[in-house]
Amino acid sequence: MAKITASVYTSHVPAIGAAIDLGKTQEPYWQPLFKGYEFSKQWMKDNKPDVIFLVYNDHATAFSLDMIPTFAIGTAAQFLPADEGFGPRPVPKVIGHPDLASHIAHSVIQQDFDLTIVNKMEVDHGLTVPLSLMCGQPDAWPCPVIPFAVNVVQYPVPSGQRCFNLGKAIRKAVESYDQDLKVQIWGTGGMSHQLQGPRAGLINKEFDNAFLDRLIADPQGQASVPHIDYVREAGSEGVELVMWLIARGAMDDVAGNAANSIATHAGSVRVRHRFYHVPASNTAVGHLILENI
Amino acid sequence: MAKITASVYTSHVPAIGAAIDLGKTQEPYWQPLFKGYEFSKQWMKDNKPDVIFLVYNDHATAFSLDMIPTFAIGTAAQFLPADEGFGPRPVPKVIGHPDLASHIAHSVIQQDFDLTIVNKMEVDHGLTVPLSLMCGQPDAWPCPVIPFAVNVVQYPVPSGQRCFNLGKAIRKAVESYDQDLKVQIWGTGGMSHQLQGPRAGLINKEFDNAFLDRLIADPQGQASVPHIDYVREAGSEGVELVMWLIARGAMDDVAGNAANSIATHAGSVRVRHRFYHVPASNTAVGHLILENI
Amino acid sequence: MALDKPYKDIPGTIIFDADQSRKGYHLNQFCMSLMKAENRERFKRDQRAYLDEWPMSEEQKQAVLDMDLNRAMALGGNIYFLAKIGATHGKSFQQMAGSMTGMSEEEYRAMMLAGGRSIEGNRHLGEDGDAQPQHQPQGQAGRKASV
Amino acid sequence: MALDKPYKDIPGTIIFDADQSRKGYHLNQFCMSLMKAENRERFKRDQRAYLDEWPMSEEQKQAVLDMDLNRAMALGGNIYFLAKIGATHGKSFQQMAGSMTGMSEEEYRAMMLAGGRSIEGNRHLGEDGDAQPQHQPQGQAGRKASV
Ligand SMILES: [Fe+3]
Ligand SMILES: [Fe+3]
Repeated sequence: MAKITASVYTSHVPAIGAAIDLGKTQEPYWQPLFKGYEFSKQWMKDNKPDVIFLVYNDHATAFSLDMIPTFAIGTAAQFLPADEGFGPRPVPKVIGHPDLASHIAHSVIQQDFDLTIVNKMEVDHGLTVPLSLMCGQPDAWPCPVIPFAVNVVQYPVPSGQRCFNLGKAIRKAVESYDQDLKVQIWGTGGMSHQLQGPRAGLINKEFDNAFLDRLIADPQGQASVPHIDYVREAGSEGVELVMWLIARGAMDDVAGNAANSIATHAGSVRVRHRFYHVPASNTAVGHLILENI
Repeated sequence: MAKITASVYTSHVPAIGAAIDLGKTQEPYWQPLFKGYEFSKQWMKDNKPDVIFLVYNDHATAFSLDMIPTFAIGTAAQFLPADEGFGPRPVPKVIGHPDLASHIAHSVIQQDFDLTIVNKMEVDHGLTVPLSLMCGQPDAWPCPVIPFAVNVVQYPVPSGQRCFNLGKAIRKAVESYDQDLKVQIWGTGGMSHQLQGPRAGLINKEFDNAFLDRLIADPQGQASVPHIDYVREAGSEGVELVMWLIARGAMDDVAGNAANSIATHAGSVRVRHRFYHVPASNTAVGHLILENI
Repeated sequence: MALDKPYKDIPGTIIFDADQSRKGYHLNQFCMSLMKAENRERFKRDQRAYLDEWPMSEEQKQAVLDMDLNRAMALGGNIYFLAKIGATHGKSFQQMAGSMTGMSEEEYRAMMLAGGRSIEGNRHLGEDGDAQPQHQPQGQAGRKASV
Repeated sequence: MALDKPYKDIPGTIIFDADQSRKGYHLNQFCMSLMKAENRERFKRDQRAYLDEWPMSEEQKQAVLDMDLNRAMALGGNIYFLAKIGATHGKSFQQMAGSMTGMSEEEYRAMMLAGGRSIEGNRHLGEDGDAQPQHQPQGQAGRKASV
């Protein structure tokens, strides 16, 4: 039986990818940020998963305005890093896990989540920057990755509650897979940032840290926070944080099926790492590692 | 306020489109079928809607295996008839209703249906054959049409219950639109047919007629029928019938919000027309017109 | 996959699920290419050369060349995709569906006009209906085969 | 549209919803085309000629030529799409975001290093924060403008 062993949460700022690719990680601007991920890189080596289920959003890369899926699961054998305007990032291609991905799609659609199944797509910084932060610059990523893209570009985006319930459905799907696989689920994006308009550059440390506290201790409560609070308090792009709730909903202490929004404590979760830093380019960077115990 | 005035249900067999386009409707093979739609064409003239919300499935036309959306709503200004291998059907282009379509997408996504928004697509016989059956061969279709495509090509397809609840959500969305529009919702596809394998040609009149009876009188009961019953009893392609439940869920006698699966009688519905005929090519043809009263 | 596939016990039917889809990806995408008139022309001019542009298995290519739709389905084809090959050859959906039963075109058409294939005996594998494996091929072909 | 747009009262922000998306469709699809290196070259060689290939409004084209991102956003642009224009000109996301505030690159970078823009006064229209309409443009530009 496959099992979700841990969840990882991290911002996925494009400038972080550029800093890594251009060898700037030891510059004074970047050094404090990368220091926050040193633990994480070691932890990844010590806790190598068999598959990473990576929740992110596409930033007008694979999906233009021609088709905007609310939730899209990548079932292809591989996914190439996209050219976002500066040429593709010099990182390994992403190897998928078509069999597990199809299994999850099958199960989650039958749990009333209306996924779009994607057999061909390129992946942008939303997916590759978290891999770089957690794995450094290897010749190949340590394991297969299932990309799961959430629409947070065109409003309305799925609600926090919908995302949290989806996490529960994904957990159920993973646990019904008959191979013994250690699966990590990652939630990426955020934290507070606004990339546009006269309010660009907004950072709200209080909001971000309260979000981290509550994501750990009261995820159901955090799931009920409406979008408008994210946009108002954490910036127009801060709404990416709803994606963290998908990963959180898949953890052991959150039980009940997807249709049931009441969380009861069925297992417990340990905080292995927590980090927060301002700024990376326009963005506050947050990072958490939670393990099922 | 916009309002759903009626729902129309019909099979969408490609050979029917060919019979119309090639002027064969009075041939002995086709004549009994088209006779069944004479009432309907007059009814369309007498009850011209402002917009048709047309639920159908794409048959490997707009959506290849690269992207398979469970539910896709067309928000474009127009949709061209596709070339399905014989050249495009000689029918008018389909004019969309981007404003109402976007409104419905906005509302329905916030009711926890994970739609894919599509701004560019061609439409196949699944959408154009029902228009031809109901409207004949005009120079332009009588009103704008919002295409709503359901995946019934790659299993798993959405359940009957999911479709029925989606219909309720669409009704709620339509009723929150601030222009006075008469909206018809059409459910298409089916009835019993199997297009492949040694079981090709399956027709199950008992199943089809029981489906029609129950769709009228006990739609909630019909919604709870699992896929496997459709596939087993009505053929591998008979599963298209789940799309009729979307239209049925949007009618006045089905109340309650989308999350609530218990139907209570809030209004009533009149059967204006019912027709059943075998065969059209490989398929049993069913047709219903229900009005809200 | 530990998920139920309750449709596995229906005779004479292949359900196009994620496993079939994976197997048939290139075969089906080849079929999609036939939605363009110029591709249909190129395919008809030299089927083998056109097929060789696609990373399909040799078995899949042969099934297309033979227009053996049952075989193409078993190799991951989906009927809505395969229908584009039929359209390219000017075949109707009825001709294509009929070809999978072993019946002649006339036999299949007559069955449909008489109300179609009965569900009786064709719900579950192991019954005795005409779609069961032990009764293939059907029609004149079957009668010949059993002689 | 009778749906709530509760985000309308947030200062200095445009939320990319279906209405904006419709307005900006061609502008944003033009931006997508810049994901190909050869298109970036063609665009840089003759911006006007490249823009004229797209059914965009003259205002939208002018906003692109001027790199006036606030204007482009008001005309339906989405920041993730518009970012491809910035990338084509070799601009970072920080440079693009900063350009919408009126601050110089150095001013904006200094604000971010000091912890970013404060939320205080910037939650609702009508408060007195630095993102409110009455305080635009910000930075040196604003001080010059008010002289
Ligand atoms: Fe992002
Ligand atoms: Fe169909």
